[in-house]
Amino acid sequence: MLNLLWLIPLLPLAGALLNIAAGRKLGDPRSGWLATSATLISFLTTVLAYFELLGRQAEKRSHVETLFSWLPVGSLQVDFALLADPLSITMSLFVTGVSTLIHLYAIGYMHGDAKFSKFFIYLNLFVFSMLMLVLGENLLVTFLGWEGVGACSYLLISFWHTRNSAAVAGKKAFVTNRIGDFGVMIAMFLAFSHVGSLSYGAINEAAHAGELAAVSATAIALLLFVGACGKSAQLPLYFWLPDAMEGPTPVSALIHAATMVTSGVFLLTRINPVLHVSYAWVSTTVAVVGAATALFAATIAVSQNDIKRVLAYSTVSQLGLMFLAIGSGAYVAAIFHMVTHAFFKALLFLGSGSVIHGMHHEQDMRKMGALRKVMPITGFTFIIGWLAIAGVPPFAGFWSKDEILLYVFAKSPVLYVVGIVTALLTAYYMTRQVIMVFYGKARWRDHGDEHGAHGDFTPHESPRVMLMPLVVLSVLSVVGGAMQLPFSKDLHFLEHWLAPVVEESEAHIGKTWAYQNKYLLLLLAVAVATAGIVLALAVYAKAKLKVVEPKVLEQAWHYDGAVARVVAGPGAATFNLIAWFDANIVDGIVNGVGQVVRSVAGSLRKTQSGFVRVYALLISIGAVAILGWLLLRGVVL
Amino acid sequence: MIGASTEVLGFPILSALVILPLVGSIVVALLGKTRAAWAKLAALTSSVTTGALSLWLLGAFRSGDAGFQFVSNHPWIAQWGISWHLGVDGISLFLVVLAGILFPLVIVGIDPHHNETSYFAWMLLLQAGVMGSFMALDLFLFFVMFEIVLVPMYFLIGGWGYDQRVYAATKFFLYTMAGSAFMLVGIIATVSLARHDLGYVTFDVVKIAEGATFSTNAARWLFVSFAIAFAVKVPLFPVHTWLPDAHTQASTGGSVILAGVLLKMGTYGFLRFGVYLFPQAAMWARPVLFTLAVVGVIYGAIVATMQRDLKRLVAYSSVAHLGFIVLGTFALSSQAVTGAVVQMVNHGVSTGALFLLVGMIYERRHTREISELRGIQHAAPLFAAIFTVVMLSSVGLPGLNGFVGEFLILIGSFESARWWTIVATVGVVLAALYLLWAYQRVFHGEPDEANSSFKEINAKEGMLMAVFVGVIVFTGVYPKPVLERIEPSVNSFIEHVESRTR
Amino acid sequence: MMALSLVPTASWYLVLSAVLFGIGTLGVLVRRNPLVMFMCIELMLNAVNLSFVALARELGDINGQTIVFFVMVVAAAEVVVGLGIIVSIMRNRSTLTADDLAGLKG
Amino acid sequence: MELFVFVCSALMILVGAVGVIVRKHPVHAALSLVLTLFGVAVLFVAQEAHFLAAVQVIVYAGAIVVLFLFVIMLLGVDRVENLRTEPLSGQRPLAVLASLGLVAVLITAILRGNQIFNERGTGLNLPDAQDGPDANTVQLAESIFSQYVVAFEVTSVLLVIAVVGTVLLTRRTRATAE
Repeated sequence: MLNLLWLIPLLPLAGALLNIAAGRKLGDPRSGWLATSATLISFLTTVLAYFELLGRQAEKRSHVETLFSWLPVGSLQVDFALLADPLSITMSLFVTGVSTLIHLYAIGYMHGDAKFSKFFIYLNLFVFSMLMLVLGENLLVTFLGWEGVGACSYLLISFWHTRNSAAVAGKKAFVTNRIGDFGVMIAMFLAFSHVGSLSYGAINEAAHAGELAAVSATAIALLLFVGACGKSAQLPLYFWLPDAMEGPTPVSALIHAATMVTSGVFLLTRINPVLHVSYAWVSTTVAVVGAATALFAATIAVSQNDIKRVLAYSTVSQLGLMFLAIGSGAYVAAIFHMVTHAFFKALLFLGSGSVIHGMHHEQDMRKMGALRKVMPITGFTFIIGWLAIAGVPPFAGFWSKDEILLYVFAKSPVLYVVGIVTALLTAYYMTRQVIMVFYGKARWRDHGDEHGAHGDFTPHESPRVMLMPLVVLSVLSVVGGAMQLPFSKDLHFLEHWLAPVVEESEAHIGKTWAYQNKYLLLLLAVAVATAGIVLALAVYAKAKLKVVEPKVLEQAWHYDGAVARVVAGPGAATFNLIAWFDANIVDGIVNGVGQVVRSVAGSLRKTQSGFVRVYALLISIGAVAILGWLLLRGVVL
Repeated sequence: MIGASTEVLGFPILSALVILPLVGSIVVALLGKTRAAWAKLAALTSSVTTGALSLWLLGAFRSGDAGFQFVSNHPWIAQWGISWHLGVDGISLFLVVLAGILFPLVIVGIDPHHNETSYFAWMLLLQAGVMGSFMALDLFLFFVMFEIVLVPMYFLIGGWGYDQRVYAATKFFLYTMAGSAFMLVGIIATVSLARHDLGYVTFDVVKIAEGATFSTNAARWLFVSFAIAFAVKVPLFPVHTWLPDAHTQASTGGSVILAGVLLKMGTYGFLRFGVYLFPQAAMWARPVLFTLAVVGVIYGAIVATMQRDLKRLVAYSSVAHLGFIVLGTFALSSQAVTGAVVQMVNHGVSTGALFLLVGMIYERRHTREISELRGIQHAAPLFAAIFTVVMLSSVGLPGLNGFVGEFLILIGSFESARWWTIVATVGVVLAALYLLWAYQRVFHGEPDEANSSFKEINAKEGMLMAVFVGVIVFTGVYPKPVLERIEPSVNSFIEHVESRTR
Repeated sequence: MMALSLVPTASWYLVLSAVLFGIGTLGVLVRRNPLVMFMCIELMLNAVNLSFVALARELGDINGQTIVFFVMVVAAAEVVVGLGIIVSIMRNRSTLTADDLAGLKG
Repeated sequence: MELFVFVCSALMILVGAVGVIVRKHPVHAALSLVLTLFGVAVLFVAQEAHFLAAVQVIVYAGAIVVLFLFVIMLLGVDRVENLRTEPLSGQRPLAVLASLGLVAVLITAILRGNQIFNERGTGLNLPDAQDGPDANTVQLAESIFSQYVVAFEVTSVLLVIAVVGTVLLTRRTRATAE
């Protein structure tokens, strides 16, 4: 079965190709069904691969499937090869699974769009690239997927390209990602130069065997982290992600919440032996960047009014948490949180999409309220997602977040405080969102006239094809935590499963104070989540406290604006200066030489009087001169 | 390259590749305006046959053989050791095939609008010159072919270009001519110096490279004289300014050929003549060339970002891309040089296709100003989709052809030119910036009145682009057939260089 | 005896031809009538012919004379073409000097 | 005897040549030219180039000069040229200087090179070594029709082209006439 591994990415690709060929003919919604079934079969294949792998002994759970030789030049032998091991199969499982659900949802969401089939082409291509990313056996195949998801993300963000903001956001996402890719490329060069191969097996083996010097390992790890920062929207490269919400909501759910943005976390987990042998400050850097991003984004989310932007900043914040985990050596926890986050964040995004759909493309939360009554299923599932992300037990998010915080405490209590504050803020802003959207006054009634075309405006519940994924995801958000429960070693299912991949680098916290008092920390986490919820209720539901939404937070600490100003100001000025230099100095010299030649020639021209006899005279004088000179020199005769 | 194998073949295919377009050109010119239909037919026949021959060459080429194949060597001016010496190896094979295929596509696909007959005649003459340049193994023959190319290109720019075509054509001609004047001196000096070692006069590249040793100083001067000619042709910063003018003012066909094939004569010349003849001098000059190449990469990208004219933008992107090739050429590792050769071909395909697309935009809108264009994707989604693929290839997206060359160059150069490579990699980021920004301004947004009637790509254009897109995807996904033909020659080339510089 | 001892050697002829050539040159340079300039060119050609013939005898080589033969033929052709040009230029003008034909002035 | 011939014909030549450049009237100049040409012909005979002497008289004196005269008459340009003035200032003194310089240089060269052909100037293979009155003609013919036959043929083509070209040049086509 594992030698059919290539089927997993191939199926979405085939779906995309079929839709390219016949998508327009199939039309709405059949091309959507085609794409959905492609991902569904891919998911089922992954499930089979999972069981195959599960059937093996723990140390034999790794299979390399080489398809063909990709870039064989001299000592560089890069195969187009796929790797099935617990990590990649876990990733593939949730990528294909969540994708299938979101594809299904999109059939409803995109219904009636003029470019319906094109949307599914992009979506399928994205799934293909994402699968290449996670299944790649070497850095280059991963990079193929890495760039592929970037390109698809670009195409999908600017899907409604007639909207200028969407076009700008797409470009911004791609270029920012490319800055990160710069790091990945240099890391590959380093890996090739120090290990002689790009394959994960060889690189990790070299790190394991101590053949990779700490300096090179540090450089590789840091550079890959730069790439991860770009792709996973960490500081300082986070700013493309909120803008990426210009894309259709299923895209935000799939790419900018559940899958693509987590690939940075995946990549660092994939090369965990390298991270392990590099200098200790690398992990600390990762942790600090993660913690800073988590807190930074959480504060911003508090003041956002766009339903999707809240979720976007929340995603950035949660990704920061995952990096915090990686930096603390909690790889399993990071993957755990990645999976649960995929469930509940996809759920929240799809829920918000359902709201937007029902509100006729209104995204401002100030114009919503009391939607629970008109959209009961959306409301109910959204609330489950809220509880999951806020860290309320026994929902999925609680367990994974707690696991991360446990490890973080072991690493550094300071970072733990940052983490716990982030958790508090998360509970706060999510509660705020739920209240603003689903409870309180039905403010949309006041703004009904803005939708004049619709006449009497009432939000409506979404069609069943959109609600089904919501239900499935909410179930997963409830039970997802069961993958890894803290109560007993036997309940660490995910840890055992991932052990062959990460065992060695995983932090050992068994003897720390944190581990011994883990139930205390658990209680603290619950208390914090409750505090956040209560606080938000006090502010937004009961109006007992004043609303605090500083402008500076709404403007994202002016970070994005500052970057934009630098790019548009000094950045553009520098570029213009260089362009001016080219047109006027470099080319000016060339044209200047031409001018000089012309003016010299112009004055020489005057000597051509046009009188034949003068020319003849000059010729004779010349002849005499040459002959005389030759005679004097004795050259002839 | 050692021990060039002589192909005993009934049919002198390489000579045919040069002579066929030449004859075609003469026939077309003789048919003249009065029989334009016949002339066009003759042009088509000649170029398509040449294309087919070059494909056959590709098929018959023995991969794994490092030496020259299909060699045809006849004395030409015997007393000066000048011969009609042609041969292909892995380095030149794909350039020959590229030239063989690009010309028929241009001749079939692009309508010159006026003076068709002379246009076709010049095109075919250009093809003969280009073919000869890529296959010549005789310095004299190479120089002749290298210079022949200038004439038709001059007329193609000057005769079928846009407003400032005469300025651009003259600039192109004078600039490249000035460069190659140095090379002529260099060639003559090389031959006369090589005579001391060889004992006889010959212009044969292989014999000189294998048999002659030059004193350090002489070799440096000679290398510099060749390098100037090639640097102008490539073009390297800071002698690149003829390129944007020539590209912008040339008609679409001229631009495609200029970008696709002509620029490669510079980079190919660096490999085949510069480094091969004077390895030590090349190593000596390496830091300068690395620097110029990397400056070109970054500088070209930055200047491209700020262009207002779509064609100028693509032209500056060529400056950036060719910087990569020069970096790879002089990094002298198996990956880097193979990557450089692959990139030569890939740049020809991608940038050629970009110029074709920009040409189509011009045909429809009669402007190349980015600010005049908007929202074309809305009016012509298929056109935009093809443009996207080609653009992503140029950006260097893995899975498309542009990435293969770029990546091999960078990974191969990293060992010997670490910091230069790191700076050059920044160019990859910038490539995304200028192309995507241009794409956003031209294709995205709500189209205004003039742009909303933008015609969708038609069947003929579609088929033309399908060839390009096919090559782009195939080479990106499965470059092995290309790499395995290039690599042996590259390896023996590097061995030669290393044995001389050790 | 004087007459016998003073046999003109080739050098005499050559000096004569040099002088003739000089006169011809002077004529081309000072005369303005294109026809007369042509005649002066004929003088120069004859000077050269004379030296060829003289050297042919001196060196005993018939090729010197062969060359002269060709020079004559080409001179004849040249005169024909030259006069043709003059005729076609002068057709519409009654007076013409070489100085009037300064159309190629830079 | 030879000295006498040389002196006489040299005088003819020089007088004729000077005549060509100082006579104001083109017809007179042409007639002076005839004098020079005859002088040269005589010297050709003295140098035992009989055939060339004949050609000189027939072609040069006979045809070319007649052609000159013919053109002069045809065009009616037999105007007297004013030799007293020179429109181009400095032309005349410089011309004289250049011509004198040329003569001086040439004579220096001849005198210096005198020894060279004296050393080599033996071994005559001239017509009088052979029999017959037409020896020179025969020898010349052998040279032209064997060694230089290609050049000879090319010359004939040149002549044809010259004739055709001149006819075209001077022909008054109807189109241009109208």
